[in-house]
Amino acid sequence: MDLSFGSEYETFRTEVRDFITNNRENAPSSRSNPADAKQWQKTLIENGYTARTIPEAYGGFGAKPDIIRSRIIAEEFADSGIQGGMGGQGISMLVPTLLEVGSEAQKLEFVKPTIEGDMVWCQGYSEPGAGSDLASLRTNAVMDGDDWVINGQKIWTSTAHLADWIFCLVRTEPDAKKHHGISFLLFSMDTPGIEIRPLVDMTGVANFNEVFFTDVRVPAHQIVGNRGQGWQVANAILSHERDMLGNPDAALSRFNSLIDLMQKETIAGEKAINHPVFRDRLMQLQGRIMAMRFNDMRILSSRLNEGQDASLARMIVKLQGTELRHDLEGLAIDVLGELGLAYGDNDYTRNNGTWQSQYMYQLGLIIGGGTSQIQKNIISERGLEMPREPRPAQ
Amino acid sequence: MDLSFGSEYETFRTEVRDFITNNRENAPSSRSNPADAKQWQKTLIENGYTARTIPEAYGGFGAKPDIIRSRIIAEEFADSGIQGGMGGQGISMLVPTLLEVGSEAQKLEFVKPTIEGDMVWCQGYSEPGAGSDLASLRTNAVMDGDDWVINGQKIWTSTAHLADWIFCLVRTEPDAKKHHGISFLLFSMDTPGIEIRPLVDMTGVANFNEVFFTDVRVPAHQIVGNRGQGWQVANAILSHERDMLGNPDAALSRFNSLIDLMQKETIAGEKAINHPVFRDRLMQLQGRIMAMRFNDMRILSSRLNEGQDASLARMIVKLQGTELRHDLEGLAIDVLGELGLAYGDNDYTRNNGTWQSQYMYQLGLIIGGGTSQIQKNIISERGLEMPREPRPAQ
Amino acid sequence: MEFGLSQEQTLLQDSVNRFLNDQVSLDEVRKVAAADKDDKAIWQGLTELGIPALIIPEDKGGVGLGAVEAAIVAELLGYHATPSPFISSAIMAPVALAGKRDDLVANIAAGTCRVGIAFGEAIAAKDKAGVTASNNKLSGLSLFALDIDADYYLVATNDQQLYLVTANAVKRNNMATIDLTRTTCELVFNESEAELISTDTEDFNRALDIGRIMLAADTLGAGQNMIDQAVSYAKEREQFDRPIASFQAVKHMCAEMAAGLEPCRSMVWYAAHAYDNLPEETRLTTCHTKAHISEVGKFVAKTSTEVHGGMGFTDLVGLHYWFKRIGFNRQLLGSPELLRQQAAQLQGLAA
Amino acid sequence: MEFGLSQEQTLLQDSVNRFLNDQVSLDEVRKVAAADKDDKAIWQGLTELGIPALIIPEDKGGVGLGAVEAAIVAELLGYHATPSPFISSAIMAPVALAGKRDDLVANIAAGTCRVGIAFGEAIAAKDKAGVTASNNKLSGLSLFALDIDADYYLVATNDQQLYLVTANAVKRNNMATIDLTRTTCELVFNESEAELISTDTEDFNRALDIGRIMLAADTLGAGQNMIDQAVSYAKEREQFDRPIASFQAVKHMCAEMAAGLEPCRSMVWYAAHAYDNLPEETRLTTCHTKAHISEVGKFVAKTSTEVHGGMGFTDLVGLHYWFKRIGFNRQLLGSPELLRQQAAQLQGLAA
Repeated sequence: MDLSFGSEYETFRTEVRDFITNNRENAPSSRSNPADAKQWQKTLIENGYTARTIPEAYGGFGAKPDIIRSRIIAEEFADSGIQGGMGGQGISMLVPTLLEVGSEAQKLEFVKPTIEGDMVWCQGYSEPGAGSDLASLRTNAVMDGDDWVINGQKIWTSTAHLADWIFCLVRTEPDAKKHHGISFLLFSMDTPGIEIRPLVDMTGVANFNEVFFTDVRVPAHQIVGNRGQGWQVANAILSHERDMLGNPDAALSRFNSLIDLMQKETIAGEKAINHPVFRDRLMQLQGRIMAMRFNDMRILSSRLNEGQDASLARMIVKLQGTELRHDLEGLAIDVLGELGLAYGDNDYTRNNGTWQSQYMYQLGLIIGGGTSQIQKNIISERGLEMPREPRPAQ
Repeated sequence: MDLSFGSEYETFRTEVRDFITNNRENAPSSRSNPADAKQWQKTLIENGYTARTIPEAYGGFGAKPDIIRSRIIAEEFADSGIQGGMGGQGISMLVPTLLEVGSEAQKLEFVKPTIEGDMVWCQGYSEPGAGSDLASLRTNAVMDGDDWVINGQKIWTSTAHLADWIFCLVRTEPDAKKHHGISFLLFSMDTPGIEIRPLVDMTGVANFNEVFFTDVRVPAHQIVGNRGQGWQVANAILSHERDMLGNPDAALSRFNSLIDLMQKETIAGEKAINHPVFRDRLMQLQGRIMAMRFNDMRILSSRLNEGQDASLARMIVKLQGTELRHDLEGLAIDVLGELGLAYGDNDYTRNNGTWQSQYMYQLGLIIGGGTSQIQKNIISERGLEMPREPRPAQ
Repeated sequence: MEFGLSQEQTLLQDSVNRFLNDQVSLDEVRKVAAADKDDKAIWQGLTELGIPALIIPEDKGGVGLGAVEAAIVAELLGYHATPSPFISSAIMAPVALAGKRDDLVANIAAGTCRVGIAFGEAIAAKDKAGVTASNNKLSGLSLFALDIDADYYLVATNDQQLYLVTANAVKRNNMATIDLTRTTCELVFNESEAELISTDTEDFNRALDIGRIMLAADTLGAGQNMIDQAVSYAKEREQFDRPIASFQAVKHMCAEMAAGLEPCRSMVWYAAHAYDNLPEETRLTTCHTKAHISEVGKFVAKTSTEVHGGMGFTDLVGLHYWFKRIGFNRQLLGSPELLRQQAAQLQGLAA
Repeated sequence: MEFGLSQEQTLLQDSVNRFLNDQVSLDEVRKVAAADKDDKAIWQGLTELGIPALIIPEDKGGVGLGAVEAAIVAELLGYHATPSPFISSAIMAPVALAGKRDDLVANIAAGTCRVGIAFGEAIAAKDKAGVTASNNKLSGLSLFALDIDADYYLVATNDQQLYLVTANAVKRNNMATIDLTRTTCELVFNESEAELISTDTEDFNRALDIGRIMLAADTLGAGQNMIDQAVSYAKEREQFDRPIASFQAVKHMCAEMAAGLEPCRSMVWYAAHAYDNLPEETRLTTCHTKAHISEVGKFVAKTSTEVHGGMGFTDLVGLHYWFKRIGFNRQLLGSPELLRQQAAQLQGLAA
């Protein structure tokens, strides 16, 4: 066991810190204009603090993959409170996909503008009828001359209203088996026939959208991979998306806020932290968070050290992490008693009402990105090698 | 709502109390000899305090069914602490079955000696390979001359070592569909070819047995119902058996013992009842017990008052009641800390080690008599009308 | 012995249910939640059914029914996520005002007066809030008082004395909560004129008891609705070429919800029956009823949302109105932890 | 950065595992549980592998490894439900006796001496029990002291001072517990001659910390075994013409167990690593590790038994040895509630 990253990496950490100190004033805030944000992104790419391993030919920094350096960068930017590299589904999901299976022309056309923030993407996967069973999607594309003509509907499309382009799964081979009839298309959100409707969720905010396609025409070459290979194209990064959910660092940060809250709030004149029942629940959560943080270290270690298997440790993160967060937010509400009800336009909300909104949002995450039930299927089938559900007799 | 039983029944209650007061000295204790116990049973039958609704022709008291009178009898005997009518699977399960579907000859032959305690029965249903899927049982009986010849194995046969006779499910029609190939046989445990092996369980006690049959010959007429009807014969009383599991009155009595325990025991010098976290868990249990007790009242009421549907209320008793008891016993162990570990030959056990033995035994009940998983299938399918599991494709 | 609803009670249930089915659709609830409407039209309709008069004695202009009937109505209101001042104005206020301000009680029965409830600080005073009385004047602050549209407020001071104030005599500010089907407000008292109703804490406690039973009944109804919606959605929704209701995981989630909630129905009935008939059992039963149902309700709210998958998380099916209503009922007038602590105290098991 | 087992650690794991696979079959466990045998032959075998010497420094005749290696061994002992005095004699005692009685430590390493642990009353004194010292004589009573066959006992007084007594100097009575794979005893001190080992409560605490980590590791192993048994049984057992492992309810029960237990492995590793390297993190991590794993273990013990159906309840498959071992580890040297209270105190969150 060696939990340090070693002196070479500590030197790198110092470099990152120095960069942050020296460039702090250029970092955009939430109120900066887009141009400043893009300029900052370019600076980060030039210094290798984002798009780090993307080849220079496609606009990246071109470094060798190094998980520890990436982690140090993430840690230092998070600690400093200044903005790191841009996120979003284009950068986190489409770019890795294109780099893996895109054509040379697609890499040259799309990667650079995407990582530089000039091209914002949204994702068109889920449909109202295709959730857990994503491969049953029905939005279809039919070849007409040199164009695909798309009709159908997508849902859970976050940032659709801000996106320039969409990467989208559509059914192109209606006669093939369901997983083999799908293709992966890219097209502009300005294409005629696209309608976006905001999708308000239980938190009261439109965190997502529905997107409707009516005879949307897309040039034939805007396909990634071959016809009918869309499922395979999408799948590699789907599991990557799942890895992002249930992050224990975020839980730890919320836990610290909860301790602060319990030290401040009173229950009938007594500090909440002195309420033994709530304190016991708080400590239970701390134990769970610790377990998930160490589990996360093990996953990191397995990526650094050949021969360390942490596949089961990875598989359980989303299931455990989202339930943990939901419980954590729920404890805060219980601690607050009637005050826990305050929401929206109410002077008495605590932490801007995030205990309630996160209590609900985390329930959304328990459901989204593969429901807890799907996660348990995966754990039992892939992790424990238990048999799949038998196919029903017809 | 009227929670009283009315004056007619209060008069009856007084009669029962008077009987108990006047006959208390004749009631057997656990150390009485069998003859005294049988004499007491006869006295109870003569006075209508057990075998109450069984016709006089078969040795019973011959009263009209009256749920309230039965309940008053049960309550008063329980309160007085003296022994009520005999129990056992012969009296509680076989006799109702015979009364419903037995031949006149069978009723005359078996009911009287059974209710008078001269004929003790055990039940031969489950097999090592037939648990949740009881109908897949494989103990078989083949007709040879005028006899059935039985080979196979039963398990979970409580009191097999004390029983005179057994009522047993065996496969007699190997070519029929599985539910239609079973017959219900009665035979003496003295029949050659029966071997009994005690089955020690996790509590360390042999609460059950395995019973092995090798060429056991049983006269053909000792069948209840027709060949192949055994499943239907058994099933009516199976649901009756389930109704007995999860009884909230027993939980209440254990809860009261737990309060006593927490008022006596100390944790590092402080009374356990003053430990806020344990006290909160105690109160949670009290709430759950209350809910189940009132649920039980509703079930009783539905049997007294036509048109009151309490079918879902009945269906959930076993699931909820056994989990509740398991949790209750578990709290006592937690409260006791290291002392909770004492078991068996240890001067420091509390309540004779029953917190541990019941913690385990109640887990056995979560599993036995239809596992919690089977209960949830039943609740969802019969209670909520959700579809059955589809048959797997072959 | 009859522990179930009588024919009259079933008739009441049917008539209220029919009204709510007709008049309180999800669309209607949405409008109130969006503040496009208030609850007055609904309350008017319920008034025509005699609901505000339900538990008020006949000689005071009421219908003269009891807590069981009130619980039946509360359950239905929860089932339909109905915006209304039922618990405050029709139930808690008349209990406390009976024999003290029978004129007002008669007006409540007639539907011409709404009385809000400001008990929060007497149950567990929040930081910087609290109400004190001096010479029939109130000072301080009460939070999450029920009903922004009330004409009067029944206010409990920190030491659980009851006062009545007119809405005009206080500064009243809307307090938005997660549950937009009910309204709560901040009441600011500044030497506000008030009428002493009772210094007997038992009067405060009786009103509180029945309020808690009503919140429990509301959660029972809301939870039942969420189970019904989940089961029905699961039967319709197909994934992997079969209704998700045929997956054992989904079936067991629904079974666990039903198994948890079903005994709560008996618990609410019993608590309400005890309120009217078994005074020595009332308070303990009430504490446990609200605490237990709040815990079951929390499980049902989460689980039924999960059964709906992503749809449960959206506003489209509106399931969240029930989710939040259950959340509201849990915290208001005593959280589960507080109620269990009180239950222990009532039995001499806690100081 | 490497948070995983090194090649040397894996070799250790393999060799101990091979020994336990060969020598500690379920039959062997049964014999010890039935008191037909004691644990001495097993301990002799483990001694030949160097296990009692594992964490004892090389210059004291030991192998000089650390808490991580100790946790690896403890996990395996739990996995095989192994009867042995490992936690008391090989781990807690050497930690406390190092530099104080190095002669004894050397004997422990050589396998010629067993030292039991009597810490219970210093953690939370039970009614009528407790140990006090005066002029190097001990009086009082200690319950559930580890190891009935020890030659010495390391005893913590009520005020957490450490004394060493020889087994002859005390009255020792067997105390049966649910877990028949380990032995505990009642020690009656009556002005018993004792040797003062330390008045520094930090010495007591260091020994306690590593003992707690070992119990957590033992539960990790026992829990893993129960999951492995459950999964394997579910794949073999057929009901309704299919392996029960193909039923979603059974699959999800197994998935929930695995999801709960898998992070516990990292937690044990980290706590053990912290014990050797991160003194400022040790105690809090240790408290949470034992508390958390005890809760997960309780769930795994129950759930894996359920997956086995009736067979899980019998003695036939012997699953209950692990069930009880997990139960034993939960209560000994600090129950989860006590540990969470201590965790809060360590952070200044509780008095």
